[in-house]
Amino acid sequence: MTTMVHETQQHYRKLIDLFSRPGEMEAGTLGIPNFTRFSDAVLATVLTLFDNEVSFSTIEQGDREEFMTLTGAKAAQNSEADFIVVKESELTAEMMETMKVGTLASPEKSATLIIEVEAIGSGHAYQLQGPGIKAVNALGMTLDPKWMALRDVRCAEFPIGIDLILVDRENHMTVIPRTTTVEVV
Amino acid sequence: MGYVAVKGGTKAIQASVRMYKDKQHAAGYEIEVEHIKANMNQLINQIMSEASLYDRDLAALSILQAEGNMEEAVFLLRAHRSTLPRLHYSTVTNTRDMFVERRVSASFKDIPGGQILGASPDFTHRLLDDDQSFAGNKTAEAYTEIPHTHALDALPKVIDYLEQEGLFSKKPEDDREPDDITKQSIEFPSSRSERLQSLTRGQTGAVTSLGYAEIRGYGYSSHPNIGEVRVGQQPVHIDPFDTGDAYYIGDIELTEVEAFMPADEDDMDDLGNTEKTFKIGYGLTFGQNETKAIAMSVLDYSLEHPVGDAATSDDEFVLLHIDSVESTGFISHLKLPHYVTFQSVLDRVRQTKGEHGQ
Amino acid sequence: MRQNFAFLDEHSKKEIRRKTLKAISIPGYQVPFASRELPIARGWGTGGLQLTLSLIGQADILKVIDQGSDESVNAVNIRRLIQDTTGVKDTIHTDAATLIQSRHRIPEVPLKPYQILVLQVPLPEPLRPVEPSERITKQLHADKEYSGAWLRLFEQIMRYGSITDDADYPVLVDGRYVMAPSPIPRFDNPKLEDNDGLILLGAGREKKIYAVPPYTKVASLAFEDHPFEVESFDDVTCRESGLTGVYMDELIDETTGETYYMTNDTSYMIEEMNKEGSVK
Amino acid sequence: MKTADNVALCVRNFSKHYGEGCAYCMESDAVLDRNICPECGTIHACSDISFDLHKGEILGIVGESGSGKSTLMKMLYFDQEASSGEYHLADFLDGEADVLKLSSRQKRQIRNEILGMVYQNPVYGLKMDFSAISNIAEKLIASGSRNVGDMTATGDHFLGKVNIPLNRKFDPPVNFSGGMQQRVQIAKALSNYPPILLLDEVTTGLDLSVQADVLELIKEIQRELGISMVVVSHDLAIIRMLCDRTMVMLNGSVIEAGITDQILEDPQHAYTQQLVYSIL
Repeated sequence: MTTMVHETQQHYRKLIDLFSRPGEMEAGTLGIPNFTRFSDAVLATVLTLFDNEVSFSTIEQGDREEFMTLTGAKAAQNSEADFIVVKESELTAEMMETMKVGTLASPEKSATLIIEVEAIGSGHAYQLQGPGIKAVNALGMTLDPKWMALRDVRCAEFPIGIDLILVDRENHMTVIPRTTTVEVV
Repeated sequence: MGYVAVKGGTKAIQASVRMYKDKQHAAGYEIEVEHIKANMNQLINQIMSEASLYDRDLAALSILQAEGNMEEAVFLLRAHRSTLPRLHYSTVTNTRDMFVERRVSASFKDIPGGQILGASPDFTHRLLDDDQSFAGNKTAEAYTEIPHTHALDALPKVIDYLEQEGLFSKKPEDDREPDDITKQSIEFPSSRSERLQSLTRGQTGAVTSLGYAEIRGYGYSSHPNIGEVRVGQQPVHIDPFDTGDAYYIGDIELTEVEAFMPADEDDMDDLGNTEKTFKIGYGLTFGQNETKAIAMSVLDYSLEHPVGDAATSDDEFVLLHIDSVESTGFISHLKLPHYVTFQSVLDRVRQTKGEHGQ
Repeated sequence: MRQNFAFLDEHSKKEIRRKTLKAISIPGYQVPFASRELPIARGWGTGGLQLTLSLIGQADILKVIDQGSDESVNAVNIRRLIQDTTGVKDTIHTDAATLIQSRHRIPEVPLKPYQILVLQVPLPEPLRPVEPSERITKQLHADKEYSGAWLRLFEQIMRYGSITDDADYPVLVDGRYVMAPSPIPRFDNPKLEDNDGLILLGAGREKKIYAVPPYTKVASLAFEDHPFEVESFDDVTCRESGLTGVYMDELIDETTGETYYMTNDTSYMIEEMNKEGSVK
Repeated sequence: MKTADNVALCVRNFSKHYGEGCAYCMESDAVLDRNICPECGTIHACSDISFDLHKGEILGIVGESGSGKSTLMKMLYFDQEASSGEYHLADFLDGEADVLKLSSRQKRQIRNEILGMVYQNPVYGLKMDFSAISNIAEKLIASGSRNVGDMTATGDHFLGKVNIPLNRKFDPPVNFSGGMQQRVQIAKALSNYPPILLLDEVTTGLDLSVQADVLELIKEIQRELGISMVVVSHDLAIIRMLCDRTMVMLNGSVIEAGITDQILEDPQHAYTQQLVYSIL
């Protein structure tokens, strides 16, 4: 119990740094056995943010049950979920188009997308600008730019939008909040 | 070697806390938590209700620690509440299952199941009694149970009678999960569950005063009829595995009030006439807190059926100002140092004097 | 009684953490949160304290100040509660701290990357002076309708010849949200912009969390021909240290009856006085 | 769809109903009891209204209370949401967007920048406790001005135009007579030179001599600034004096529309005939 308290605190602080500084990279770790198909950093993020007050969606039954057992979170449709945990290969345009983006009055009632990609640090060259970025941050990532284009559509009328937590197989993490302007170079 | 920070603040605080504790014990009379629990039931009831934590032992401890200061005692319990994880939610409980210890109706002379006066200070004479003959009277006649026509845990409700007469249209049961203001802050316009939860946690004096204003002339401005006040033990169950097999975990004492308000029917009849009907204001508190529960029922009604510009019809006005911890905290914070902001005020005042002098 | 690490139970922390991440993603927007009661009174810093307790870990080095001072009674009290429930180390040195909780000041020493400054907020709604109702101010933010905030300043100019707002002077964050920066003096407003560190603001009684991420545009509201002005300490020198150009406390010499000034940020003053070749 | 070159504002099939509606009353040719559905009780405040406001013209809408003319006006200014229909403005994206589909923020922007509104009751259009000059500045601030000198100059200009003595510009409208309040409201609505001005029963409740002043003022402004206007009134005499073209409304529908003089000379609908004869 004590270790979980401290582990989730440390993971949260990484998330705080990443949300504050979009496009920077940190490595996530986890001290408990991982029975999901996702990398340890994904599971650590789930354990840090989920509890019985949140809803989430994920594609595979086994992962869903594991997340529910570990955190008490409720499973929900993509369009209702507070969090969507997904591998890049499982992303669909429909998912991107229907996930919650909040309202002008309550923009926080939006979904956070936790996407596992092949690699962060290599792949397509993205350039990020916006709050939290001094000038421009360069980010290499295998995520297909078509998903970023769909994300841009959902983030068109700020403050409405979605926030992305990206994690790769090697447990590298980065965050792209709705404020970030993303270009593919 | 160099300059070092003075530790004035730390020392001053330590000394202040020490003095406060010493003062508590100066006279040498110590009482135990058990004494409070045994002798100060009404205070415990009020504190549990405002703290929204049902625990007689902790409430008694909080009273002792707070030297009997209501706001402090409530504050201690609320702070303690923040450290407790939410392990389970109870299943929906129905006050028809209450084991009734006291119930009165102001609206009818007699009611099905009978009026049950129970234990109440209502008809004591408020004469200071320095030999405590009232409290300590051991020679009084033994209390004999009056036989009832109904089991005490299956008493009908007065509201049923009005409904049978067609004078009250019951709303369909709504077992949706209520909004919980301790998990999400209230957003306005508020939902009824948010209102009821705020009101039942409200400071007793604040809820009573606002309820009084509502019926005295600033809102409904009329006399509600108390259909029923009941006080009793309410069984609580949990269903941790969602199997439908609920486990009994204990009883809590509750006060429940249903107040009848004559009002216009929402819908016109076929001929386009408006009919009079009864609407209900609802009050429910932890412990025996009858005045608060009645005032709560008045405010539940006033917020459900707002009129004009009455403050008691404005959910933001009522709900955001009745919480004991919030109001006492903000008022008392005014004595904290504010010299940085005051320097900023001085700067502006001097500036405008300069502008006008030019 | 048994205590949790950092007082709050883990569910409460998770809720605060989720809301904090949203706040960083929507700079200047007040995210509603449930707000727990703490062992110090509402209005005495419970918003900031909840943020700090949700953030803090064993590796942190903590600094707590109130009115610019590490030794203000309220700062001492808050620091004591945090340390009693976490056992973390503390410091008075801004650049040595990983986590700083402050009431009414941003330290004179600039924040560094990855440092977090938590500000305590009594009244988070910058539009409250023009609109008492929460449901209406929420809609005004949604519609980016801030004429009321500017109009208030305009009316002050009409009435007094200049803007009379003192501390807690409203700012526009990243061109979108008008935000109350907490009752910091206007002197500190410029430090909000393009900061290297993260600034989090917490209002416990009003149940709101909001944030200014690093490198974010933050402009104090003003007119082209009535620019924003900070408090003026142009002609004064700190009697203790000889420092100038810092926020000062105004004090009265009990023996001479004369007004004198002293650096408000006490730890900064000591650091400067201990530097070789300092003014004094 | 897009507005034609000479059209400032274009409305198609505007409807507003209170209630769910039913299969019967949602048919376009349903016979209603006045404007209430006999089947489901839904009130059809406005049914299927279409019209164009030409650039530089004054369009009158006349009808008794309950005819739907005020509801129509509120929908044009987004004070009420239309149940269905389309709404285009030449000055917003060249008239290409249906502005009913926009977010509340964008609608607010159109209110602030493209429309001006003068309400029957000045309480809705003015901040009664702020100075007259600040009231005008409010509209200027909302439409983007951030220069105090420019705003006071514009304010003086328009207050002069509506004959408010400049020595009273710092007084709040609460101290003004009804006619003066109405003139301040007009000055405010005009101050950012909006291409479209909406006037809702602006002379109702004023003394006859004051009425004449206000009407004269409206005509003069229209001649001078070429602003397109929609004037709503129950009083055909006012419509005759101001409007180039007129629509007659009854029970939520437009029953007759055309050149004002023609309608007055040769009213077609029985209700219009009744109206016209009553003023002759």
